[in-house]
Amino acid sequence: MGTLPLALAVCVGIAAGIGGYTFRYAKGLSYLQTDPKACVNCHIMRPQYDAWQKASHHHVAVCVDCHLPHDFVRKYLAKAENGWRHGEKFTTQRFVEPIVVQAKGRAILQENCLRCHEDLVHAIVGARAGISDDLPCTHCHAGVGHGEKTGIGGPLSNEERRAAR
Amino acid sequence: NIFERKVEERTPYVRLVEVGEDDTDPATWGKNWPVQYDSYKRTALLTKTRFGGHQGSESLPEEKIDRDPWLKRMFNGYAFSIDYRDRRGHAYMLHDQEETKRLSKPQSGSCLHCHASVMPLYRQLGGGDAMKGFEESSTLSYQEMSAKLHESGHAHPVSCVDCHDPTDMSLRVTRPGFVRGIQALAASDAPVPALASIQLWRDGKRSEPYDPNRDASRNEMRSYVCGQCHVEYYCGGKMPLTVPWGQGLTADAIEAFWDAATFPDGEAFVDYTHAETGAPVLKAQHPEFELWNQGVHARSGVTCADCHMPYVREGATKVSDHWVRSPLLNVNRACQTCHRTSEDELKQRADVIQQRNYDLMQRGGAAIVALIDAAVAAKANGVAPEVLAAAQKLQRRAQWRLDFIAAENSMGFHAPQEAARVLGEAIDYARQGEIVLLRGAQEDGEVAAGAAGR
Amino acid sequence: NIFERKVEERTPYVRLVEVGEDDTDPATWGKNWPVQYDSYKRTALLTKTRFGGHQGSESLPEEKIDRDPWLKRMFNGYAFSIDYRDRRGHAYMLHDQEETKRLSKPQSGSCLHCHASVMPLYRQLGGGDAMKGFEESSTLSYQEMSAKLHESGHAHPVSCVDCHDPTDMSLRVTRPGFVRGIQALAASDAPVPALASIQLWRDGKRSEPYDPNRDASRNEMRSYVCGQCHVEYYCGGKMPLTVPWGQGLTADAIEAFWDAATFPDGEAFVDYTHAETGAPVLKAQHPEFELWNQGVHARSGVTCADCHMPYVREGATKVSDHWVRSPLLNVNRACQTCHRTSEDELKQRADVIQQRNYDLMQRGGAAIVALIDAAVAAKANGVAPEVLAAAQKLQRRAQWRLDFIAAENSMGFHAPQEAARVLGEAIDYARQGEIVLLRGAQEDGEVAAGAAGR
Ligand code: HEC
Ligand code: HEC
Ligand code: HEC
Ligand code: HEC
Ligand code: HEC
Ligand code: HEC
Ligand code: HEC
Ligand code: HEC
Ligand code: HEC
Ligand code: HEC
Ligand code: HEC
Ligand code: HEC
Ligand code: HEC
Ligand code: HEC
Ligand SMILES: [Ca+2]
Ligand SMILES: [Ca+2]
Repeated sequence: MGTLPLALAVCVGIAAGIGGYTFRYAKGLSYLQTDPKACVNCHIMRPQYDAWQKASHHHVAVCVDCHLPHDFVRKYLAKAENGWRHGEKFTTQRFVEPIVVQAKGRAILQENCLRCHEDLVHAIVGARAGISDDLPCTHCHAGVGHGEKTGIGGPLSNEERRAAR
Repeated sequence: NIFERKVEERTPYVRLVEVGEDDTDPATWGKNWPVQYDSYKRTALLTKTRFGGHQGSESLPEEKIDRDPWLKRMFNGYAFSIDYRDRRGHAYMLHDQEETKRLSKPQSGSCLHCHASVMPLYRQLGGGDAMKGFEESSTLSYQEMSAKLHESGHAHPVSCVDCHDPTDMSLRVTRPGFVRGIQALAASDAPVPALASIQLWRDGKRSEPYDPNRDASRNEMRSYVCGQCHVEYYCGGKMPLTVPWGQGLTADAIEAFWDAATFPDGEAFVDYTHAETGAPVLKAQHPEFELWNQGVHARSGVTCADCHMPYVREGATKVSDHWVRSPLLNVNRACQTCHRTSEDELKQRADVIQQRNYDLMQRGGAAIVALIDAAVAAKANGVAPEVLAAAQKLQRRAQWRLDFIAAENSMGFHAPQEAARVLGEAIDYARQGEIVLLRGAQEDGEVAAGAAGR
Repeated sequence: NIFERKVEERTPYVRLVEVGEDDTDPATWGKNWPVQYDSYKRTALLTKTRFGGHQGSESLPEEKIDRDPWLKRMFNGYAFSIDYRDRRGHAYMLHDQEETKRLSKPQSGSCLHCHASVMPLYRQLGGGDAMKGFEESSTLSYQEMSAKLHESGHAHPVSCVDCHDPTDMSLRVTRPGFVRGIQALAASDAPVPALASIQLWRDGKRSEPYDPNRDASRNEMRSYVCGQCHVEYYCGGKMPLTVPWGQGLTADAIEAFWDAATFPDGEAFVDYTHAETGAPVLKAQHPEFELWNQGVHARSGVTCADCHMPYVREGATKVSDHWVRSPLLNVNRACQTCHRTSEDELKQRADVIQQRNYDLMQRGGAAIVALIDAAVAAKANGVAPEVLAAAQKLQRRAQWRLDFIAAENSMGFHAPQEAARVLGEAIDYARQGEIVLLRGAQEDGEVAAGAAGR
């Protein structure tokens, strides 16, 4: 991968405020690679990684094929953005578990499904369709990336550690 | 949002011929969309599953009222006791309506609302105003309306134009009955967990009535187009075709709607008077849309089209299978994209659900027959009028619930627990009716009438 | 099985202390597995949901029989009419049993089978043979057995050793009642769609009886350990503790089992005689394992532990939450790991299911009370014996079904449609009983007795 985008992303990433700690811990640079192993540098990604290996696409698509946008600049912006958000959340442990793809992430997904399958699905991506549509590919094909839904719940919250009423 | 990207605009088809609002002949549309047209034509094939499709010969589906005599008994005094058969593919809808012996009794011109591509005729009748023509149709006899339909050249079963906007092929609803029904539902405060766009409309300005073609999501349209017809209705001569959703979509809410309804002449609403008991009863027709709404599939955004028109790969592209039929004939496409388990297991799950529903329904049949027998006997023994009235009230409640599930076409699959709940209530009311009569016979009408009050 | 994946990761641990079969004190095990022990201890916390956990004070759960008086009426003549409360966390199981006023009537020593870490005591009683000690316990009074338990120093609620093999922490079942029950089920030809290993055993040589600890899959063990206690049972003095699965796990199959069962003295099996009607009736206890088996979750391989002991991330590893409680207090971990929808929507789905079940159950309560009233009146009027007998038969069927769902602790959630079906039948039988009596009062016992025959 070229050094320009790398530099760019790192800058953006750091500017975005990735703590050095996280960066070392999570090998934050992994966001600039396409090797799925890079993603599991965060144990938090482990369930999806394991599931991906058993799902229908593991021999045709890696994480970033589905989860990152594919035009040049945005790809690296997104990487930096995610790198910052995931990293920040990971260090602070402030995120909702089980982890669920958010709207933004879903839009990227849809876009990537279309990127690879446009020829097949052009007929059904009708007038009222598109990536803002409420009938995304995952309505029927949620399992393509990871089979059955994966992910586990987070640790007990402080409220729960206190009495539960 | 930096992530938004327009999907490469590309016309998914070449328009060889222009199609418009008056093109009810599917063959014309078929020139542009041959794949969908081919599968659409397959609805003329005979399909058969344990409870679905139709038993009986190629020529005529089996009589439901012979297979389940308690149905005939329940409908005694109404045309459904003359002829009521299994449903079959869309290709037959007009033919089967024209053939039914129910037409030996006077029927309304509005019957065609769901059995033919009738919109051009409505416009013609209403001088351009379809809504006006729709109301008009209920004042015509079935025979008069049918004659006009054939003259007009629009005598086709449900056709492309009934579900698709000819300008861009997007889904749209056309049926006045459905539009009024869904607007009444939106205007009410009945919960609609499965219809998000209605909640959105309610939370909005409400300056204009809810308009499915404007307000519904694409996914909702995949059920609305079916809801145009697969719904409970009143379709007689005394008032325009009515889809009774003003208080909600559950069996109880629709019963409440009919109980409160009156005919223009001020008379209380009723479908027919039971020939043996004299009870003023209701008739439920195919409430698929209503029952589906109560199920977890609907809550999960799973639409009619998902299961009954699954996508199918045709060469290099994927299209919606317009061979609308039982999903159990098509489990790999209709279920397995969502349920990652074997075809066999999925069939068994459906079968277990249907078997339980079937058993409970037969139980209800026995209970309603026992009630009718008891009423006949009580009348013979000169039962007190208030006792009989109380029993008749209970018969109406029981029959409504039993018929709601018996007339629904999925044998409980569309909402298994809800269907069983409704049947449980049906059984309770039928038995209560019998009890009221027996107590009455013991000379204490008071208690009896009391016991019957809800 | 698709869900095996969810249970692959193992948690590494260091054994600081050795634990063995006689270590019933969880504190000892807690030294090796502090995380699980911590959450295990939380079962002492007060939990409360709409239908789950327990209403009432920290000190004592609310009386079910006061909240639903028809329960008390149904149990008239049995200890459950004295004291029957909401269940609560595992930490209380021994305390609550020792506190119940049901002990004011003679109870069997086997009661401890599911309320204490009783295996060492069984071995002691049986001179090393737990199965022998288990049978022995049914000949002792609760008080005698309880005294021995406290002497023995094993007076702990369900403990680690009851579900875990101390050598490698793998799951295992220990309870003789469950082992016999599941072996009888395996030996039968009742369908077991949710228990694949039983089908495998059936298709095999059958040289040795089905052994859950040898034959069951790890995923099945995640339900079996709970099935040791959350099951229907007989636990009196007339024969050893019995788990009635010899004809299957459905309400109907278990009823058939009890109907065919006899006590060692040759008498027909019965739990108690109803004090007012004289009907020989059955008592259903917490058939969670049985009802769960009828649901789509079980068919999909979703186990008790998946929902009641969901995995919780602990740093880089995951552990099973041993704070066994209502999943509705824990929806994100207990449901959202499988369901792609919001916590709020999932709660609503469960609530809709439970509400329907609750309504139908109350309907059943009204019906059973009406039947008992009618029987009392009929007896007062000197009803013909064969008529009363027919009504009593129907009361037994009705009560069994109503109690099966009322005693089950998920308010129908574990198998929504099946629960509604069972309640529908309960209502039908209760009303039929009333009808038989009323007809009988009209001097034609014949018809009546006839009408009651299944
Ligand atoms: C073929 C496309 C595809 C590939 C390749 C893929 N994913 Fe996914 N991923 C998805 C889809 C689709 C979802 C949403 C699943 C759902 O809606 O339940 C998802 C969801 C997720 C989630 C959120 C959890 C959830 O259930 O919403 C994470 C985290 C994730 N993926 C990480 C990864 C990682 C790490 C890899 C590589 C090891 C990967 N994905 C590979 C398609 C893919
Ligand atoms: C620094 C640790 C870390 C690394 C490395 C990491 N993730 Fe994540 N990921 C997280 C955390 C923490 C979350 C939850 C963030 C949230 O809830 O907003 C998350 C959430 C996600 C989600 C779902 C959330 C959303 O907003 O849609 C996807 C998809 C995802 N990661 C994919 C990936 C992929 C692909 C890679 C590798 C290219 C990767 N992750 C590498 C920590 C990481
Ligand atoms: C990097 C390109 C790529 C991306 C991104 C991608 N796919 Fe695929 N997909 C493929 C290829 C190649 C195949 C054929 C695989 C095979 O034949 O085994 C395939 C197969 C499939 C299949 C058929 C096999 C199955 O799993 O049932 C489905 C359905 C599918 N993709 C849906 C999706 C969806 C939905 C998404 C987005 C979440 C997606 N794909 C993203 C390349 C991609
Ligand atoms: C309403 C459900 C539904 C939605 C939405 C949906 N699909 Fe499918 N898809 C199906 C079904 C059903 C099949 C199986 C078709 C067959 O077996 O002929 C299928 C098949 C496929 C296949 C495999 C075709 C083959 O046999 O090789 C791919 C690839 C695919 N879909 C991609 C997509 C993409 C990309 C989207 C989003 C644009 C999408 N699907 C949206 C239901 C759906
Ligand atoms: C989750 C799948 C699913 C959804 C969604 C669904 N159905 Fe069905 N439907 C079924 C199954 C399964 C049957 C039973 C078919 C059988 O018995 O052969 C059925 C039966 C039917 C039948 C009778 C079919 C026959 O062959 O006799 C009709 C009509 C019907 N559904 C209409 C609808 C309508 C209208 C909707 C939407 C309001 C709908 N269905 C939604 C699965 C579904
Ligand atoms: C214009 C009215 C109308 C519309 C719109 C309509 N249906 Fe039907 N449908 C009917 C009628 C009428 C029949 C019965 C035809 C007969 O028995 O001759 C029928 C029959 C069926 C059957 C039974 C087929 C069989 O093989 O037994 C299914 C399934 C079905 N419809 C599903 C749907 C679905 C799904 C939609 C929407 C995509 C839909 N229908 C839209 C009127 C309609
Ligand atoms: C609101 C829509 C609607 C209206 C109005 C309607 N139908 Fe139907 N009809 C259907 C649907 C949907 C089916 C298929 C499902 C079923 O058979 O239950 C059907 C099935 C039938 C069938 C075949 C099965 C049977 O009942 O024997 C006949 C015949 C029939 N209708 C006649 C009529 C007549 C006569 C009228 C006027 C009194 C009428 N329909 C009005 C929607 C409608
Ligand atoms: C009973 C309703 C109904 C009728 C009648 C109907 N369609 Fe459709 N059609 C649908 C539904 C539902 C979809 C799926 C649309 C979506 O997902 O947005 C669809 C989709 C389509 C599409 C878009 C591509 C695809 O296959 O999904 C085309 C083209 C189409 N139909 C053509 C036709 C033609 C031509 C006819 C007449 C021969 C016809 N339709 C009759 C309900 C219908
Ligand atoms: C577009 C996705 C989709 C399709 C198609 C679909 N289902 Fe489902 N099904 C679901 C969802 C979502 C649920 C709710 C539970 C959950 O969240 O997994 C569900 C629940 C169920 C249940 C349990 C709930 C109930 O109502 O009993 C059964 C049984 C079931 N499906 C069978 C089927 C069968 C059979 C078919 C085909 C005729 C089918 N499904 C088609 C998504 C789907
Ligand atoms: C799919 C999830 C799921 C599975 C699997 C499941 N349960 Fe439950 N269980 C629930 C829910 C939801 C409730 C209702 C809790 C409430 O009302 O607060 C419940 C309630 C209970 C209760 C009463 C809990 C309380 O707080 O009062 C018991 C006891 C129970 N289940 C035991 C079991 C057993 C034993 C099994 C296995 C044989 C099992 N459950 C399987 C979801 C599940
Ligand atoms: C040794 C017997 C035994 C075993 C094994 C057992 N339980 Fe229980 N369980 C009980 C008893 C007894 C109670 C009631 C305690 C009380 O009310 O004092 C109970 C209560 C519960 C409750 C209600 C908790 C509350 O907060 O209201 C749930 C849920 C439950 N058990 C689930 C399970 C699950 C899941 C398993 C298996 C992982 C399991 N149980 C194993 C005997 C057992
Ligand atoms: C086969 C296992 C088993 C046996 C044997 C058993 N219990 Fe329980 N018991 C349970 C379970 C599981 C619960 C929690 C679920 C519930 O409360 O329904 C429970 C709950 C209780 C409770 C708390 C709720 C209530 O009923 O008030 C008491 C008290 C109790 N049992 C007493 C007894 C007595 C006395 C006996 C002997 C006659 C006995 N148990 C035998 C499993 C068992
Ligand atoms: C009522 C049954 C039950 C009791 C009592 C019980 N456990 Fe568990 N335990 C389980 C189940 C179920 C699992 C999940 C095992 C699996 O998935 O294979 C588990 C798993 C574990 C594991 C493996 C790691 C993990 O968390 O999944 C450990 C260690 C453990 N338990 C320790 C204990 C300790 C220590 C105690 C006593 C304080 C205890 N258990 C009491 C049912 C029980
Ligand atoms: C380990 C996976 C898993 C867990 C945990 C789980 N479910 Fe499910 N659930 C399923 C599957 C699988 C189905 C069957 C339908 C399907 O195939 O999607 C289902 C079906 C359902 C249904 C429809 C069928 C029915 O019985 O009504 C509801 C409602 C539901 N789940 C709610 C819940 C709730 C609430 C929880 C948490 C208390 C929960 N589920 C936990 C996997 C799970
Ligand atoms: Ca009607
Ligand atoms: Ca019992």
